[in-house]
Amino acid sequence: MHRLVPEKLVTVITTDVLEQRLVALVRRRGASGYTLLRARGAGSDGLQSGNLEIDTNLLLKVILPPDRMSGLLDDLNALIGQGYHLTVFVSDVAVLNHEKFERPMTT
Amino acid sequence: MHRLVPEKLVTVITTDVLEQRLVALVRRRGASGYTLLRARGAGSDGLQSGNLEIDTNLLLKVILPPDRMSGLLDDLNALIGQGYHLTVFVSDVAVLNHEKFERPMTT
Amino acid sequence: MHRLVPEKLVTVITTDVLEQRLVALVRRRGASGYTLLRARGAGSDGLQSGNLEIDTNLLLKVILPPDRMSGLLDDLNALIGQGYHLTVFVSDVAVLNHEKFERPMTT
Amino acid sequence: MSAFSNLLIPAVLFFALGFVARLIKSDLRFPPDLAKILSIYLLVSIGLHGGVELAKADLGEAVAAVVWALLLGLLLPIIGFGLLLATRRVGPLDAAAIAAHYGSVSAGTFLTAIAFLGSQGIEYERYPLIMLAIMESPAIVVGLLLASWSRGRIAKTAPERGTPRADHGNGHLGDILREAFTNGSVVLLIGSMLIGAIANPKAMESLHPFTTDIFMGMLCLFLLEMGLEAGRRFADFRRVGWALVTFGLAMPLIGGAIGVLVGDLMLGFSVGGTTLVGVLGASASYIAVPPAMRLAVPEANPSFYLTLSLGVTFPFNVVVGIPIYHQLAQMLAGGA
Amino acid sequence: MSAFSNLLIPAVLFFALGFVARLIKSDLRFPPDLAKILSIYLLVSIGLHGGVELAKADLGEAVAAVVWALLLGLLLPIIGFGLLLATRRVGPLDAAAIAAHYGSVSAGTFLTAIAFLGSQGIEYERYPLIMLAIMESPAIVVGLLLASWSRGRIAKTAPERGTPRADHGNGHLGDILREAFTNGSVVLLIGSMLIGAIANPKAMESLHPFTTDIFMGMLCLFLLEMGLEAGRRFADFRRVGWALVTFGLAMPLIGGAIGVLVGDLMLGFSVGGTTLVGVLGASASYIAVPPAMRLAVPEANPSFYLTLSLGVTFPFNVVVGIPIYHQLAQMLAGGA
Amino acid sequence: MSAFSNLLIPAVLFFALGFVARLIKSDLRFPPDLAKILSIYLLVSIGLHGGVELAKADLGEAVAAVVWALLLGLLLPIIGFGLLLATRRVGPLDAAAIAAHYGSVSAGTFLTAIAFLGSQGIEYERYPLIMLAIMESPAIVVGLLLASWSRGRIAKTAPERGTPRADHGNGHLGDILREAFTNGSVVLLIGSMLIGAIANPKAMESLHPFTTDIFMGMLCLFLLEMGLEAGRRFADFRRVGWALVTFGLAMPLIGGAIGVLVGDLMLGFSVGGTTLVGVLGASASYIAVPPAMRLAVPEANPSFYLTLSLGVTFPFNVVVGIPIYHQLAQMLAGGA
Ligand SMILES: Nc1ncnc2c1ncn2[C@@H]1O[C@H](COP(=O)(O)O)[C@@H](O)[C@H]1O
Ligand SMILES: Nc1ncnc2c1ncn2[C@@H]1O[C@H](COP(=O)(O)O)[C@@H](O)[C@H]1O
Ligand SMILES: Nc1ncnc2c1ncn2[C@@H]1O[C@H](COP(=O)(O)O)[C@@H](O)[C@H]1O
Ligand code: NA
Ligand code: NA
Ligand code: NA
Repeated sequence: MHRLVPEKLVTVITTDVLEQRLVALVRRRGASGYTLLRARGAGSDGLQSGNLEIDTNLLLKVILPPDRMSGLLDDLNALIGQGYHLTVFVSDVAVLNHEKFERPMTT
Repeated sequence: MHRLVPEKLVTVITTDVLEQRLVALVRRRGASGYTLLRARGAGSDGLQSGNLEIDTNLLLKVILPPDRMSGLLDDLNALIGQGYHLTVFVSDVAVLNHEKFERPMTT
Repeated sequence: MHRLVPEKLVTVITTDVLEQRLVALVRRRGASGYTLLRARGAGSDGLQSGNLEIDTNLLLKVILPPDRMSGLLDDLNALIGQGYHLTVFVSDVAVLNHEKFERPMTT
Repeated sequence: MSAFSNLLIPAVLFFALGFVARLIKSDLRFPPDLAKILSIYLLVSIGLHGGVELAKADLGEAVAAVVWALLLGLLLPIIGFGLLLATRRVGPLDAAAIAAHYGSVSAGTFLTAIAFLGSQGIEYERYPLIMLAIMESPAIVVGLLLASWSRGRIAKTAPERGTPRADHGNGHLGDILREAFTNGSVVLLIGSMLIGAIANPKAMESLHPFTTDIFMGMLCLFLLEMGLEAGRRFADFRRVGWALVTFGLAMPLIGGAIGVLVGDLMLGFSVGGTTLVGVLGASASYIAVPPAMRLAVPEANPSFYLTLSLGVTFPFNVVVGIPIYHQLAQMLAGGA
Repeated sequence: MSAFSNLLIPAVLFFALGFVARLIKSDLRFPPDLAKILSIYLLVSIGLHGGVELAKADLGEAVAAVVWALLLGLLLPIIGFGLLLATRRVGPLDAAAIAAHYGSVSAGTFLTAIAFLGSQGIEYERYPLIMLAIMESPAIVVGLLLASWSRGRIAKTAPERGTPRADHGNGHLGDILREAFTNGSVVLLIGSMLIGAIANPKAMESLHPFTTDIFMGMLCLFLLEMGLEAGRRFADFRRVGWALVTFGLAMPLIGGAIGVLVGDLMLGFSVGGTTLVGVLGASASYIAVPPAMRLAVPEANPSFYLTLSLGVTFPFNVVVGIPIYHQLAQMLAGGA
Repeated sequence: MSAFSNLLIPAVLFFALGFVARLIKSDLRFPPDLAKILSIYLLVSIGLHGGVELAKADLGEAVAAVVWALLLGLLLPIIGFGLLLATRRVGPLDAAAIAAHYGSVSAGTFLTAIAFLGSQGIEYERYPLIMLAIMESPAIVVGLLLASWSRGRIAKTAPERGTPRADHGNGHLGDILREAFTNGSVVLLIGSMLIGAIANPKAMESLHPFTTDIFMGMLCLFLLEMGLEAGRRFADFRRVGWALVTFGLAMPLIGGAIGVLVGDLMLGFSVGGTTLVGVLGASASYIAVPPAMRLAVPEANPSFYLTLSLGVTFPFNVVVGIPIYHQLAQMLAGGA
């Protein structure tokens, strides 16, 4: 049997202009890694057609232990408070190799 | 503490030929936005290698309040009934900035 | 009313060098299909910037009935045991057109 | 002889390289957008060339070419539909979707034929370029009509299943006709043609290095990718069955023969031009028609039409078809 | 007359093709990276050209051009800001973000102007190429200062809301200034210019086919895509409202007139060079400024500045603006 | 002198631009597919050139070049492996994976060397082009054998951990050897070479503008992106540690010296050709070997081999290595 261990998956969707800033937050909060996908879409910020350097979205996925998640959500909330357009949601997942998500990135 | 509010996330995977039609449905059903990712894969429809204009998939994500979700699922069901190949699934998520998902897109 | 039927969604994030091998596993385990997204990110394996042929990730999504999922997780565990860097997680989803996920791919 | 020299054209060799790479299971692959970028480049370049020629064209001859392009686009899918139903291997909706592809044209095959003629120093008329742009839309329309008719027939046999489909068919027909004429590649090709026809000739010359000098190299890369795709699809031929594969080989021969007859007898073209009309008749679309069918005939299985068009007919035409149509053209038009 | 001949430049015709394709709701679309690739190519090519010229430039004239570029980049956003506040349709933060775009430059418009001059055989000075590279950064800086000032004013009126914003504004100001000068397109343009200036001239010649011969074709593809984007944004003009659309038409005329005055009176350029300085004044950035504003003025609505810059001002300049600035330049500089 | 003039080659300057852009933390970035597209273009172009030369080659000399390419590809990883184990900073599996890179070749470095020779008007033999295509596969095979041997040793020391790995090693060995010879870039390079050798020479001429005229520009863009990547990886050098960084600087000097000796003494090449064989010896793969190692030696840490190959050895070779190998070649072959 596999030991599937519950974890939290935080997903953020926003303009890719924020990439460096989001990755810095994720590192600071001690995530073991992160995944970025290129996205497009629309929302209160208008259309993000994904065709130009200036209107492409990114979708960020971070799995992290619940205790570190809270700090990350604080940071994201602060960005929203500053006026940035972020779609943020949390899902419950069960991970296969549980220990790896405990070790913060070294670079 | 963050008020994480439960919402529904609807995911649709299908050929990107349907993009305009799916986006129109999502708008009509009053979603506050939507996100599109480029995808490839395989299924009953055969291989979608993603290399040609004619065999690329898209993955659509829409978060919307449960009452509007039902109508969207009706529409998607109707497309499946017409013969279109759609993979549709719903997940439970908890969103950070809850109010934004209540406001339908203005364009 | 829609009959939304619960299924399992397995997500794998790893280097795209493993694509052929992962797709073979998914086929062998009788999934009805699979979806691939191009990704980048970072983890214990270092940075995967997505800019070069040699440092791009993929994100694989497979919905499959719980009984077949277990075998797939075994295979993925074996890969991890061999030293491959895989991020694997399972989520609960509810699918719209339930029967389609029972039929293994024919090619 | 001429078949052999065809094989030594770089474009054809690159196609073969892609095909072989897939057969030996190489991990060679193109980034997903490269084929799309090359295809945009090719459509714009041939559009501009066609337009420059159009501007110099004789009106009567141009009209005749357009009319025959329309007729070929209408006639070939109907022949294809009949043959497919005769195989009894596919239902009428699959038959309609497949048939539509054969009324339309493959730009890659057409350009390979131009490289083939060029490498042998054979002259050709420019009207086939205009015909190329015309032939996408009628084939789509005929495909839709055949699908609509098939749905009606299915509805009669099994009324409980047919009703929603017929309804749907009517509901979006306007949309779908619009789609046939505003299809991206049709707009790109016809738009570029208009630009080539009306733009300042001196400014057009400044485009020459882009549209002409590097053209062959871009075509080689495109055919390399098409070889990869054909190799991938070719592996599926067992799944589509021998009857359909036979159709995928016979239909281009029929279309090619009809094309050659039209080019010589109806349009009075030279051997080169007649060969090109043969290629227009023989080749099957893999750009404009597949998405149109996916949208309008969702009941049809894309594996069938993509495997036949990309995995069977395309390699057949590129490797052996073109020299055959050229031979036919020579027998007919060369005697004149 | 000259306006009409502008319309027959292939680059402008391709822009129109993209625009029309969107209006007729064609599904024509470019792969998402093609615009980015073309934009990198164009920036590198004009950078190299500019650098080769820079190496030959008269130091005094080059310094004057740089100084006037800086002044234009500082002055125009302030004028724009005032006009926008006068419309009373947008708040000061939106006004700041929009105004910054008009102090900067659209490389696509500039290159279309060069194609326009080339098609008429009009000579031009090369200094505007240097000015183009200079004008991105000051406009960003002014935009940020205007936004900062606006936040201060908002904080006074509604102190409870303003505090966190002002804080934020200070907190990242250093970052944002750095961003203004290390912005990807600024680095690419200025870097290529330096390379063009210092590289071995013989080696530079080997780049000629790439940077010059195929340039017009690449520009045509780029403008085709920009036409598609402009068409997409144009549809939003109703949402931004007539007052703002009027601004998007008036501001380029004002900026163009100022630019023409600067080019003729201050820099003493010929008709061609003066036209180009007019275009620098008239055009609005759609590469470097939007991401800078998104990062630094998140409170501003991107729909406003993207619609105005891409959907209103860009098409206006490409189709009617350039001939107008040329006419103005002719009236002023042509008389000399 | 010659080192300085190397720095004024546009290709090298663009590399430096990318590198500097990353150091100043510019947000300049290429769309993810552009590097892949440029790399396909470069491989096809050099393959075609190599093939045209191959067709004219003297059989004896070509065979000697191929044999020495194989020997270099086998020898260099073994030297590298020994040196790496001697540093005591990495385990044997990491050492095997890193070493494999140094038996193979960096096409970007090789092309920069060609631009360097071209800019100084130095002639060179074409056989190194063939050697370039040959050298990917043997290095992969040696890397796998070294890894397999290391696993055996580890299994002896810690039998409970070793068993599954040794098993795995055997299980996929056939697959992995196949992979070494069907690797995408190997197929592309050797396939293009064959096409260049057998294609109709007149048709090959029509490819000239594509494969030759615009080549330098494409190379500049490619090196710009490689500069960005090298800059990104360079930042990791602290993590890999000084011992490994020293290896990344010493190994190209050793490989370069061996290459120069082979080029002059064994193959009797001119200064130009000898320089190129030096570059083949000195450079480390960043296309074919990394994915092969990731697949076959998953236990090795990719950060090590990517940082060394892209972040240390590549910039070293491009900026200072090439002039050094040229100097060495001149001392040896120039005297003859
Ligand atoms: N309801 C939604 N469902 C899915 N994605 C959304 C939704 N709303 C916004 N997004 C995504 O989040 C991005 C930013 O949204 P916004 O903050 O509304 O401007 C949009 O461009 C979309 O890609
Ligand atoms: N079991 C599955 N798991 C994940 N994705 C799937 C699955 N089945 C189908 N898909 C995706 O949905 C698309 C359409 O599937 P289908 O309707 O089976 O042709 C495929 O191309 C895949 O990308
Ligand atoms: N905590 C995490 N959250 C999201 N994605 C991750 C996480 N850790 C690793 N990944 C992804 O999985 C890939 C492989 O991770 P690793 O096995 O840690 O090298 C990385 O390149 C990331 O894209
Ligand atoms: Na046809
Ligand atoms: Na301006
Ligand atoms: Na080497």
